[in-house]
Amino acid sequence: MNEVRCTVPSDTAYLPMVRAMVTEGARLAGFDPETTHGILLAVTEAVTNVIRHAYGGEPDQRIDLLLGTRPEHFRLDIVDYGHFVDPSKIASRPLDDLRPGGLGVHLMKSIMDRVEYRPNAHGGTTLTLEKHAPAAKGSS
Amino acid sequence: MNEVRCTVPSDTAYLPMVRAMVTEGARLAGFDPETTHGILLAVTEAVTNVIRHAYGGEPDQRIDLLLGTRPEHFRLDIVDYGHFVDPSKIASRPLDDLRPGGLGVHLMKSIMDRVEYRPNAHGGTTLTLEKHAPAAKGSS
Amino acid sequence: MKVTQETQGTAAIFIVEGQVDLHTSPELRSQLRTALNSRSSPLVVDLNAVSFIDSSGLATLIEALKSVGSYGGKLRLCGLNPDVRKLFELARLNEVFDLRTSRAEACGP
Amino acid sequence: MKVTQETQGTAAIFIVEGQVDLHTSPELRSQLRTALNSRSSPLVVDLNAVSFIDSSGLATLIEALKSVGSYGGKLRLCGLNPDVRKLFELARLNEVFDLRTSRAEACGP
Ligand SMILES: Nc1ncnc2c1ncn2[C@@H]1O[C@H](COP(=O)(O)OP(=O)(O)O)[C@@H](O)[C@H]1O
Ligand SMILES: Nc1ncnc2c1ncn2[C@@H]1O[C@H](COP(=O)(O)OP(=O)(O)O)[C@@H](O)[C@H]1O
Repeated sequence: MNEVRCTVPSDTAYLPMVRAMVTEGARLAGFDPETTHGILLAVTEAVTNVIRHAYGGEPDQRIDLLLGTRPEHFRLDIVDYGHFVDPSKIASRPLDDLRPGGLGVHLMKSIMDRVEYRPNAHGGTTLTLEKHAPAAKGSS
Repeated sequence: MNEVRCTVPSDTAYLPMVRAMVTEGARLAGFDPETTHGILLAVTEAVTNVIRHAYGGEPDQRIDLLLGTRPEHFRLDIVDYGHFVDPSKIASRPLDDLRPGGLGVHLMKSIMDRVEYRPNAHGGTTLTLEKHAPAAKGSS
Repeated sequence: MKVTQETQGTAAIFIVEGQVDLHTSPELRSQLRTALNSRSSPLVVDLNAVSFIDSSGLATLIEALKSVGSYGGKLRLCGLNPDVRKLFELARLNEVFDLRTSRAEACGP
Repeated sequence: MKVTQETQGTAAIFIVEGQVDLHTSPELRSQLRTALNSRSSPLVVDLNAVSFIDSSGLATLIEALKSVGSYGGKLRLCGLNPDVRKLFELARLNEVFDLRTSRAEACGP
């Protein structure tokens, strides 16, 4: 067992707690501060999207986080029980169309090595985010 | 739902993650840094005792943490599935008997407003730690 | 997050500290709104003490950039640490915003 | 946690940084052990950069205090921030340990 499971409310007030947990997960995996910061950004975008899009802003729904901790590798599953959307329709705006919003998915995909949406059996979506340590990237 | 649930392995490597979570919980409750630091100490002693005494140092057992977040009030339930001990036997050494160890329970009780051990239905122990914000203490 | 307002000449300066995310960006937006309503220029946002900012923070700044443009004013950002600068680059906003190296430079003409 | 060793005259100085808990205190213990084995005195533990220390850290220091006493040496602590000092008070160890205000003072005769 080297996994941490966490359930947090779909409330933006808990975003700093999610980042605190993820920071420690990245530290256990041995990541440098710069890579850790990128992961924090990707995870924030992912959880924010669950709150806004899967739960329509309702703050009292459930988000499950499964954090895998092994050396040189970060993995987080973000599980919601909300509104499921065809993953092929989840995409950011074109970057040259300057308007507020529409950047989150682009940021996640730029930063992480794996961004994968899957429907849950019981409804809702599981989003898996993965990142290899920069040094381990070439060798894997 | 303003509760966070977390399951961590009974491995001392996860102590900083537990503290990171608790720090954010205390921040949500509006605690000052000094009170927060005391809570971190009490929680560390409690989780360390679960690892050492309830699980005999086995690092791959399960510890459940239930963190209640409401203003001016901190509450953490620490649930183990290990070796249950009569709560009346859980006590630190006398302080004037100078030897390494035997301080954890004394520290928890000095710092927190409530330290309560209960047997679980399914085996193991639940320890509840509670702390009121210093300002709210008199008024409650 | 904490936002402190200062003025220097005609410049309205917003000193942002801490974490900017969907929980805190509405507060930043409402503070910027007062300066936008009084058509201040330049609007200076000092990000030096920002430890974290996400796309909701960028959205707030893009909104302000568009509003300031509507009355011919200027928005300038300063104090971007390497992590924050990286975010602007990933979003290809480093060319869109007027990024200055210091607050003094951002307040100038 | 990180422990750096220095010497100054006969003093063996241990500069401890970060979090001392059951996960990290064995490393502190094993570093102190080398100085105890060579019967150094005074042993100085500088806690100035310690952000967190728990009862396993205290246990490690009590152990060292007893060992150093066995050969007539001295153990001194310095750099206790208010949170750390509070822990020593709660455990009633502030009178048991020789707490010094600065590293220089702790290294003296
Ligand atoms: N968890 C989700 N559930 C449902 N739809 C989502 C989810 N995440 C993203 N989407 C869809 O993908 C779009 C792009 O997301 P994103 O790039 O983060 O920008 P924004 O959320 O600002 O619109 C969203 O507008 C939404 O339609
Ligand atoms: N979670 C627990 N399960 C079983 N026994 C415990 C637990 N916590 C504490 N104890 C008992 O109480 C004693 C005192 O604990 P403590 O004051 O933390 O000192 P120490 O753990 O260093 O002995 C322990 O030695 C142990 O016998």
